[in-house]
Amino acid sequence: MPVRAVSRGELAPGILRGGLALVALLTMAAGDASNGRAIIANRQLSACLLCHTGPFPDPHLQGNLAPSLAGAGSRLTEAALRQRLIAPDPDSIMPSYAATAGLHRVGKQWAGKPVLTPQQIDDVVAFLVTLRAP
Amino acid sequence: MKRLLPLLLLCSIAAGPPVDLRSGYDDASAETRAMQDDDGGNPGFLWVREGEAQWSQPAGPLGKSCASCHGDATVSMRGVAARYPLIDKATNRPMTLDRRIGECRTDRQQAEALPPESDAALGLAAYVGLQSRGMPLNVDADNPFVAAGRRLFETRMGQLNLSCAQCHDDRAGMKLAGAVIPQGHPNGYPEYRLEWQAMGSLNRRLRNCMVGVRAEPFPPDSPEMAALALYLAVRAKGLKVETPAVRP
Amino acid sequence: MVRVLLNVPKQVRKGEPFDVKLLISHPMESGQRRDAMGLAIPRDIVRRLVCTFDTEEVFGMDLFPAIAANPFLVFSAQIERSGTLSIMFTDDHGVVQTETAAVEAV
Amino acid sequence: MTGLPPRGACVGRRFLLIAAAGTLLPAIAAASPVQVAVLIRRLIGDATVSEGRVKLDLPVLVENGNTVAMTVSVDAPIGAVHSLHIFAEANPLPEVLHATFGPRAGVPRIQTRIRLATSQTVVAIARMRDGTFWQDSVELLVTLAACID
Repeated sequence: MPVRAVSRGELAPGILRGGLALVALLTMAAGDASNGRAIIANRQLSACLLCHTGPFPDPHLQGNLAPSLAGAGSRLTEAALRQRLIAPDPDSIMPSYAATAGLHRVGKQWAGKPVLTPQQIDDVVAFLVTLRAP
Repeated sequence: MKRLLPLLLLCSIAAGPPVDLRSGYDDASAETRAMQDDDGGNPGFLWVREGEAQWSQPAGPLGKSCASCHGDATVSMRGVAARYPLIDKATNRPMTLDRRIGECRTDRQQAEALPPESDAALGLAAYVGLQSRGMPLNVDADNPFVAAGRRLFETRMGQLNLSCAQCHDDRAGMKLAGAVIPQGHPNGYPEYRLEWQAMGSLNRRLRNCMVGVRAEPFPPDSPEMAALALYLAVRAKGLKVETPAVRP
Repeated sequence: MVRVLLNVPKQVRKGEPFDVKLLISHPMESGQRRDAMGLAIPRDIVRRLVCTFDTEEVFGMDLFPAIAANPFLVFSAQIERSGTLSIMFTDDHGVVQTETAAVEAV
Repeated sequence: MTGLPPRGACVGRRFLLIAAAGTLLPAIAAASPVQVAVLIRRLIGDATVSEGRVKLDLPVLVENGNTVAMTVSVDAPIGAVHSLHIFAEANPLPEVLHATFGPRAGVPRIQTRIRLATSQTVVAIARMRDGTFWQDSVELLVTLAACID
């Protein structure tokens, strides 16, 4: 899993609020949280906000098919968040963001490609852990 | 399964086809419903009038028009759209109304095929569909293609790995990107979509959904499209034909 | 050929306002869109619409790309005698089209 | 007739917007309230605009920005209104329509359908034959933006 230094400036504001969050981030694979936020906010790229709500602009354009992303970092560990992106519960509507196999009739344009790259998944996870319950 | 049961009850997910049928009309905004309700303001009637003109327009070497065989559409086509798709006697396969009109054109009139989604094709389908407006969909469900269509409807597909059923059976009424998910009934086609700023067929709509989940769409005249259209019509049995419907 | 649905009452009362309802089949291509290849789709809109009753002006409108595809318009007219109501419009190609309806005033 | 073929990012519904990521439109500059203010100034010259008399009816929550039902009416007797002017502050081009009422016009009221690129304020100005100007505006939320602009 790619690990790289994260500068203070790259961290989303909430991340330094609690020492715990900082420790958690430093001890685990670090993605780029601000890029993770941008990936989620980019509907065309990640499609997250079609199903999830969360602390993002335009709440009226967000879906309610899945739990809110707000507070995700408090409800789930970093490992559990990563698991949901890579190997979600097969009974849920959540697609795997890493899978390239086990899918049916994937369009030519998308065949053999995951929804997000491993680095992008790291970035999204790095951002999600910063979403703490108030 | 035991472990899942409480969850299923809690979320009322995987509910199967809707019992309480809601037309897309019921989920549209008041403004969109008003647009459909007024024939003078429903843009679908631009295509209906095109179809009406086509109906008596001779085509092909025989110089035959639709009217040459079928006479007055307001009489002969009454109720027809409510019975389609049906199982074609010659091929023993599901036949959609769009395809039947296309076949009439190429086989009976021996005229040049109408391109799919052309104004002429949509117009004829809209004009024929209008003759069943207000009549309940009543498609013959006694054939194996219905089950085949249902399987397709419930098959997850595409890079986003979603089935039609996951949204339109299990989550109808919830919001996808801020828009209400309708139950997904075929009772208004061809219909005018604000999204398209034009009239379009059920084929076009299904293709949109499939491309949306990043899947390879079934070809327009494929057995899969026909089976899916058949299942959708059976699933919507009793809903009134609204052609030309207006939808967001 | 652009199709027009013009809806006016066949018979109206003298001096009493009535609605003129109009649907025009037109893409109203805004000139702001690009096609799948990334090329700009040229602007193609109905620019100007004029309604006259015989020779008298009833209503005129300049349209911009912000008018929705297949333009819909309702406005009001009033007449003192029977005559012909006509709608004339011009698009970006300079094509002029006229649609008429006879209205009887009683 | 306008049975347009599917086009780029405008082909489908929400999901397709994702699918079409590769062919998305570049961001197009929007107009601004300032631009609209300039256009209105050009229209009214040295006159002032008062709130009232003209009524702009638009849904506050718009289902699809491609086609938004709009009614504009003026509380005035027949013959008293010279023209109506509509502006959309955040469309790429802020002008929506200019309508003039001739001698045979009836009640000062028009109904049409417009495109709104995004959530924004729409302004209606009525010019009366007595030289006064009146305005109304509606701030609305667009659920699904028009892909035209």
